[in-house]
Amino acid sequence: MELILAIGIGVLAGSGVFLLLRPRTFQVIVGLSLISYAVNLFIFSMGRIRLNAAPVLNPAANDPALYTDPVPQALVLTAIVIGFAMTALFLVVLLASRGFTGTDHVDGRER
Amino acid sequence: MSGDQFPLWAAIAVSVLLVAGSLLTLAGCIGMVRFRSFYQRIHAPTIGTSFGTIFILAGSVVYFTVTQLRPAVHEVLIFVFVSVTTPVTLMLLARAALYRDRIERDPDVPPSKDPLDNAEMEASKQAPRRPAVKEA
Amino acid sequence: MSSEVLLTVLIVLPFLSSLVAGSLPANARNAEVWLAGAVALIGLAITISFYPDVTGGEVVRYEIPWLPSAGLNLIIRMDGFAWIFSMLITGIGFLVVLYARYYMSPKDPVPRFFAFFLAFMGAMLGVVTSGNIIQLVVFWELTSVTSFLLIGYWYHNANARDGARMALTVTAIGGLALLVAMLLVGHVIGSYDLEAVLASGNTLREHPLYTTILILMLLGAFTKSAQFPFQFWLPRAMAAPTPVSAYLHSATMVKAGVFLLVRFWPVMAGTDQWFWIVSSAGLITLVMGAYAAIFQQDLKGLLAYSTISHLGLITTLLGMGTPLAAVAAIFHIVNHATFKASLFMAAGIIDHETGTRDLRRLSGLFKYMPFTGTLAIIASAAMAGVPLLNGFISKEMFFTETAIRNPNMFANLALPIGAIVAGIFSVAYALRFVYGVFFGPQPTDLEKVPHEPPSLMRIPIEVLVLICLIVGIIPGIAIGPYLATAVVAVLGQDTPHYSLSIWHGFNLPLLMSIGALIGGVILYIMLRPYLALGLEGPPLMRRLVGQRIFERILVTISWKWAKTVERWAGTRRLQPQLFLLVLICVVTAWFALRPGFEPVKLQLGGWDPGFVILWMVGIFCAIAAAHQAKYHRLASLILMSGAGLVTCMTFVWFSAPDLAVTQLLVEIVTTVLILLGLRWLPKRFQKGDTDHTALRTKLRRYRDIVLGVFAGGGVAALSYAIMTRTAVPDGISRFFLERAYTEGGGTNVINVMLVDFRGFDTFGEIAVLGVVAITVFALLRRFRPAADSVEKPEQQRIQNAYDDLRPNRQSGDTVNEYLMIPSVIMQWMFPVIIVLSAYIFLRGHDLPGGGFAAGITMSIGFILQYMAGGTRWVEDRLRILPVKWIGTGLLIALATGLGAWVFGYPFLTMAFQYADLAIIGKVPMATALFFDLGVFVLVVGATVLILIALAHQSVRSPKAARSTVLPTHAVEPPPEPALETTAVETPALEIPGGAS
Amino acid sequence: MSRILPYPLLTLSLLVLWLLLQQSASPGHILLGLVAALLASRAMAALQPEKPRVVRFLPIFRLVGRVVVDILASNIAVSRLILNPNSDMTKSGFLTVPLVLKDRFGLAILSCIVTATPGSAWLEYNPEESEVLIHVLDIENDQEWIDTLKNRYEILLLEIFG
Amino acid sequence: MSQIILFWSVLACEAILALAMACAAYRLARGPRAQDRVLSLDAFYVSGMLLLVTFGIRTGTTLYFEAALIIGTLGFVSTLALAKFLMRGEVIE
Amino acid sequence: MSFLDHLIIMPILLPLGAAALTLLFDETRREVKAGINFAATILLIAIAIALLVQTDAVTREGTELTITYRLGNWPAPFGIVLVADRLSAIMVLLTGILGINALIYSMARWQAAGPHFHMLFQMLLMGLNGAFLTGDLFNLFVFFEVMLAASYGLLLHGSGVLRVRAGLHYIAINLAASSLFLIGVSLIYGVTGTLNMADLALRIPHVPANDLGLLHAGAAILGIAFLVKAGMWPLNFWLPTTYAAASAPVAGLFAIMTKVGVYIVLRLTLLLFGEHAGASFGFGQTFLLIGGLATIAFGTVGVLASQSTGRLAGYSVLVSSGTLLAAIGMGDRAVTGGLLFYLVSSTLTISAFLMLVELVERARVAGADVLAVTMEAYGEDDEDLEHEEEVGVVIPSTMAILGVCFALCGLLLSGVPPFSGFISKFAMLSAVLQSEDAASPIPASTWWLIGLLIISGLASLIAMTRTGIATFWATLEGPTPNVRVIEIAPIAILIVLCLGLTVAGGPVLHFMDLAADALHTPTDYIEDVIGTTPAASAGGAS
Ligand code: NA
Ligand code: NA
Repeated sequence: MELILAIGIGVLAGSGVFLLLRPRTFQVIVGLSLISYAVNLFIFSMGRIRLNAAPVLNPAANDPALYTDPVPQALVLTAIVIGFAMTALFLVVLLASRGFTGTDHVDGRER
Repeated sequence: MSGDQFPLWAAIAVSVLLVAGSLLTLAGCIGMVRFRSFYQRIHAPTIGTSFGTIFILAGSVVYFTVTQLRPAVHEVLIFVFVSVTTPVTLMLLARAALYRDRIERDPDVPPSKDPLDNAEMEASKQAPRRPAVKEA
Repeated sequence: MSSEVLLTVLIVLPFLSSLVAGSLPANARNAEVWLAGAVALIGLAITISFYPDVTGGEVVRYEIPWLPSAGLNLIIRMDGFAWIFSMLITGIGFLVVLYARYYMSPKDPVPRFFAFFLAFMGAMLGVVTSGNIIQLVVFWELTSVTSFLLIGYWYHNANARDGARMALTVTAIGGLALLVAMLLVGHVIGSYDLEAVLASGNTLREHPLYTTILILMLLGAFTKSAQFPFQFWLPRAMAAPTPVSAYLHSATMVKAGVFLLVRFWPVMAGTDQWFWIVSSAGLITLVMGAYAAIFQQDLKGLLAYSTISHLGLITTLLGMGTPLAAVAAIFHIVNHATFKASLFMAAGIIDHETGTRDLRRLSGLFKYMPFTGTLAIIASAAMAGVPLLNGFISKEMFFTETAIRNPNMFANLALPIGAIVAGIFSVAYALRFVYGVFFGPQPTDLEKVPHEPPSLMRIPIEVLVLICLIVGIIPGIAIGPYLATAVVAVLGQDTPHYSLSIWHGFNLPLLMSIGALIGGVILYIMLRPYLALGLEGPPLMRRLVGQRIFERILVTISWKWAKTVERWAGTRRLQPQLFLLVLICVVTAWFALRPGFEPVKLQLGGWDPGFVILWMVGIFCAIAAAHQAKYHRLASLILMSGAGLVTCMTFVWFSAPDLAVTQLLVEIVTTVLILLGLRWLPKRFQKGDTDHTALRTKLRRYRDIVLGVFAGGGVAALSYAIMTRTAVPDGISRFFLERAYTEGGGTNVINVMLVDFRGFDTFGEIAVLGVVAITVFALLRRFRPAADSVEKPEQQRIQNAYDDLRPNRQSGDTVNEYLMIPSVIMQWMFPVIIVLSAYIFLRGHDLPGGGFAAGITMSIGFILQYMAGGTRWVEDRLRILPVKWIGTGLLIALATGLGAWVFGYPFLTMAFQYADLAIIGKVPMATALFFDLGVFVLVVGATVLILIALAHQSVRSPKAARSTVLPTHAVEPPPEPALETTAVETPALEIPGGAS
Repeated sequence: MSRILPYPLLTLSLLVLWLLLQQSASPGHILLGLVAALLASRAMAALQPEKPRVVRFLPIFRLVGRVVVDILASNIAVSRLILNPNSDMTKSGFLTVPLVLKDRFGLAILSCIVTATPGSAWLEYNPEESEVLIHVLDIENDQEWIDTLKNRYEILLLEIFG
Repeated sequence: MSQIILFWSVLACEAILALAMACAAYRLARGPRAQDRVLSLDAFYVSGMLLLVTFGIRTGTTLYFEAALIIGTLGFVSTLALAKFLMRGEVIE
Repeated sequence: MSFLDHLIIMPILLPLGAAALTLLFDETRREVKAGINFAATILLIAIAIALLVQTDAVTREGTELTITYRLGNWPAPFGIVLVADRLSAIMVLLTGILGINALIYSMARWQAAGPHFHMLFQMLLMGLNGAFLTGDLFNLFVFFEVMLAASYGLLLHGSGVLRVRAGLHYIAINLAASSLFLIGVSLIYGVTGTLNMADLALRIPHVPANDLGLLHAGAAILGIAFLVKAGMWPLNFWLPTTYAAASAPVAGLFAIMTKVGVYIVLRLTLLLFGEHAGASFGFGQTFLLIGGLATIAFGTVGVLASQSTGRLAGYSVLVSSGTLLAAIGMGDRAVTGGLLFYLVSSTLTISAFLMLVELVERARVAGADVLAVTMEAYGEDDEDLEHEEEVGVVIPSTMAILGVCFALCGLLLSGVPPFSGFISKFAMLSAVLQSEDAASPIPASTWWLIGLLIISGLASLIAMTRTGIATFWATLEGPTPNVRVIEIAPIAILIVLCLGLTVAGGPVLHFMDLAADALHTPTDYIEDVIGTTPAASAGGAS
């Protein structure tokens, strides 16, 4: 399972990096989104993955060993929110750039 | 899986429901692959959203009712929402596809009955526009 | 007054009065002169008052703490040598002020002039009285800066600008070298105190860094004193007003270089390196300067090269390394200052009275200005080394030193020959000056009839020439004790016996003097026909113009090369920048990883077929999305959603329901958002890649794929490595699991962390969301679509045309029919989604959910209405004020956090209790809920604002950005459509009930 | 009444939704749910939606029954078609069905039923001609489709919405 | 016994649903038209939702239900937006 | 807890509250927003000074005490902790000072160039202060994002093709860097199980040998993210363009943005990889040294090659960053004091210069350009123009004052004595040299540092002279630019502060040396953060 997840993270990150380096703004925004999936999963994986051990407590049986590590999850949540905000911002900036320059090239001019 | 006290009949029922539901859903998705035109494909996913969903949710209801000793009704909500929203999506999508195909004069699609259609479609194509787009 | 106060006044007064001078009105010429003159005189008086304290090698020191921890305190240190320099600076300074009163035109804005002048005087005094070698550099650089301003005083003149810039550049280079030298001296000796440095000559000379220090120090001295090969800036500095030249290039600025050589003579001189470098540079300068001076056509140019030559003489003397030579050098410093200052002033008077300094046009002026003529002749004679004048004595001492038999060949041959040649040249140029200007035929093409200047303007020259005479005739009385004071201060116990009498008998130096005089006369007579040609520049060296070479080097290095290197080492394109970022990250992470990393053992087993297939699908989607993103945006977006869903499912799989829910909601909103944007992007069609550029593109693509593989592989390896390690046993997570319920009051640890344990993160996170929403809003207010996106999308145009053509239809009927049935369901989902949102909000603390998820849900409800009914339809019915919601949300969260202060707890301390309410029963009441409410309100506001601001672009009557290539950003938009500001911003806060 | 409780049925449904979501019918949840439902229906009122006018309620249950049975049958039929490697995939086609039903809600429900049934899809409703274009997977028995639509569903819907 | 039956059936169910997702993903990438992709995205989401329900049975908790519920309730919004984009070239007018 | 105990969190809460408050007012009431902004910024400075006094006072008594604040009353390392020592306090004060001056400048015209300027402005202050005060690695990420988000908004403030184009690059690069930040932080968490910086410092020496590589990889990735912000070559090509594109007051405020990267690199290298870090001691130092030197070199080249004053200013930022990074790379306690002095001095200078650039550009092509700038500020036909009167007095002898400011900026930037630019460079170089034994040869790195510092100063001098002469000496004709007192005053204030640093060099340097000592010996920091108990039993304050 760890291997599969790791490969998945790697592919998401790799595809994202490839897109990040492309000349069109749309490619970059898709790349950034893929990277953010990868990063979120990466952070998540730092807590070691566990099946069926959600961090919702059962007040009756409060043994920390029964639950997953909540810290990475909290971090991922913050990262998701910030990632969402940044995607929105980048989208609008790329639209504005396209509007001003007439092109969707990342440099604002065709090369 | 909680414990051995789970009754056999329920286990069998849940299993059957789950497998049946998932197989139906799979069948729908295979249809997505096999059907040749979009209008055929549009029939496929409804298998999954109708009885595929019903069976699997029923399995879930049985399972949780037995294990938690109280009725699990969440599934009903899922079913209601899925069966309300899926047709809406499909209708909008199908109508959009129809429109797109008509613009491109797909011979397999019934044209609008309106006799003016052809002339004005030409006219609208005179308007400054880029070549027809295959994609989005 | 105590000596401390006096010393402080000596240094500080010029700077303070500089500020005063600069703030006087432009026409305050006399006030400026009174001020500057008074400052100079006070300085002179103070200096004189220190005479008793510094005779016999005594030193007066005053230390003011400045940067004690870095070993840099201000030490004002007056010894004999500093004293004699201070005399020159203040004395000649006073005379120059007086002279400038008459020289400067009433139209000139003299406040600036005197401000710079006084600052320069202060800097110069600072240099000579520095008791700390870093402090010396400080004032040294200040002289560079202030002299730059003085030289560039007439900046409307291109020559002045260039001359000033060159002087600054050259002397600043030297100054920085000097700084390094001093830092190294400090490193070697362990102190920057001049006293300590002067006491450590042996340490310094024997240190391996000696040569480095020497070279750096000489760079400073040579640039300042215009020694070969840095002599070229000085003639260009002649563009300065003459008072400036008279001051800077006789007594002060250029003397700073030789001052430095003398100052460090006791510790640095006496080695082979010193001898070779200093004396050869000095000798070359001496001869070359004198040679070039003969052929100058500009009066001040002649004096400038003569100055170079005399400085070369002083440098040569210092280079010899013998105490007697040092005495001669110090003596010549003083002598040169007096006669050269008077000559510059005389040249200025000539310029002033005739309107030209060109030797080709000047002639026979003695008849018109006999007084000035006489003074200039005497001063020139001093410069030429004619007996009974001060120049003679020091020059004779120079000849004496060169004539001494020396163990090495260079000294035996080159020095005396060079000395005598230079002597001949100096006589020749002095003659040229005197004869060319004052004698010969009547001047013809002068703009005005020359006459004597105002007598007060002559006083400074008269004083100086008088000094030349007195010192030349009775040196022992006139200068002897003072010179001795200076010499002892430098040489201390090494002070040799020397005599300052005019007559030493008939000896070799005298012969050399006579030879030089006769040779000079002969040379001048021989050269007269050539000089009559009026050619610019000296023969043989005409094409070797130092300043031009320097300029060219400077431009090449500082402009052309810099531009090339900038282009080569940098880029303005985004792709290479991102490539480098990723590459560097991969490489550094790899290097960091290498030590202490055990390769991980593959752990197979525990395979979950569903999960494996799921991720195969996810991987497929990710790669396909990357593949399609260029030409098939919609496909790419859909595939990306696929990968996103797989990510959500993974969160579920590994027990993170909160993440799954949040990611899912964000996923939906993001898709809608990007779709809203797609409309404004250009259509893109697949082209065949055929030509040469396609190959490059392809190669770049392969390169990027390789980097992507490495980056992805790296991330995968890192995550695999961590996942297969056991968790850190004493990590912080246990704390949260143990206390979330008992002390945080919630069973959903994630939510308790978000609103309580790490509530501050959430606090910042909502701030980010708010800021981004506001930014988006602000940016979109100025949004201009590109020309080809202005029109409505093709589909709408066709559909509207269809409707318009039919009498029974209205524009928009097609879309209404299209949405007629679906919109019913979409509208009725609205209250359902609101209830769902409330549900998600409330259950957050105990089960997956919370303010953020609820907020996003709510905004999806809004967006659904916009999709169903259109912008106008919704905004006719609902008043949405997202900006205010953002503000309110932030304030709610803030207030919740601040609430804890009332109870004496830190910010964001949450309280919880199970409230036993009448009907409802036991209900957990955590203040965290209020915090979460703030989050909810903000998230709704921000998300809705972003989506609506974007959606609004379609209903505005958009005007395209005018052109893609407009050079400035001056093109600005037409006014906003009212819709934007009113509907989204103005009315009061209320959701429902806007309609009635 | 209408000002405080503009859509009583909606409010009630929302309350039920709330209770289903909470899986609890404690007084507290009823109270909370009521608050949520009231707020939500107030919000709905702002949108000024068209209200459905239900004349008779009983046929609703008959309709549901028929739909469930039909959908199950179609599920099997279509699945069989898909999974049978030799099945003929060319028999699908378009059908135009004239309708009597005009009520927007009725049409909405009808369209949902048609689309939710595997094998038929609602494409385009033409209000002028009052006819609908549907696509069916098995065009062979086109009259059967039209009959189902008109006799099994439309009649009931006409009863419900008058 | 019942546990074994359940274990295997749930596992099989998961695999089958994942396969269904794979089929949808195939159409997602293959197209050929945008409407095909949108359609398959919808199917993809529904299969995913069912997978979540199944997963809930496997782990025996209802914690994962919200995710399924949200797909069921709100998942259609993005598909809807895509459909409207195809029809009108714009999501919100 | 008394009010004074909450002082440390005020630099974060105050701007947030002010920002939120401005949102409640419509765009038409810009004066109110400006007033809120102004009041909040002034108050921020007061708080920062109080904090500075507090952090300094504790040491005067002989015991090092770092001020800590446990958010939510949760004990460290579990909850988030704010930590203030001298360095943090000075950075917060610096933020306030730059803020107030940029704000004053913006009130002349720029605040009206787009909506919600004041909100974004305060949010940037909040992000900066948060980054300077937090003691938690992930919370640092959050504040970085607040800061970046606000900086995006401010950079784009005024819109226009140049800003949007530069903004796209700036945002893309920073988004990538943020991803690296997350990967780095989480990897470090994965290895050590903690996020608190002080706790990390405690745990790093005990990281098992075969986890060390992972830890270092995390630190390296994290470091790259910081170095993008700090502007290290070759991660800094975006910077000159961005700074040149930003409106003047924004650029003036941005002067501290690179310093955040430098601050955190300095803080973390010394805290995590200092003398007590065991096997990890000195991690990354060589990299920083080489990168810093390369950055100085590149900045120097850019300074020389710049045609526009805006880019010249941008490259000056790089020189400053490079100097700081290289000085950090020296890893020498004595150098650190000088580098802190340099940090403050160069930030003030660059801020003044970045704001001055616009005025100078106005002077350069007076007339046409003024029109362009005004048009840009207001929009040709923006309604804002009408109720924005020319309140300030147009100063006479504008050119003279601009010239003086420009000259002083040039002297400060190029490190010409005796100004603070010189003092700080001298303090660093002197420390580098004095710390070496006089008998042993000077290492190559020291030579490089000396050489590059000197050459970069010279290059600045050459470039500034070139530009200054072209602007102030070579052009005489044309109307004098329209410059208002409230535009030149903030620049003058900043320059005067630099001059103040010159005069008060001794005490300031002493303060910086103490700050450096605390950085190099973080035991007290760690003890104060981890050691003390929270105010009461955590949790229930019902
Ligand atoms: Na019509
Ligand atoms: Na169907």
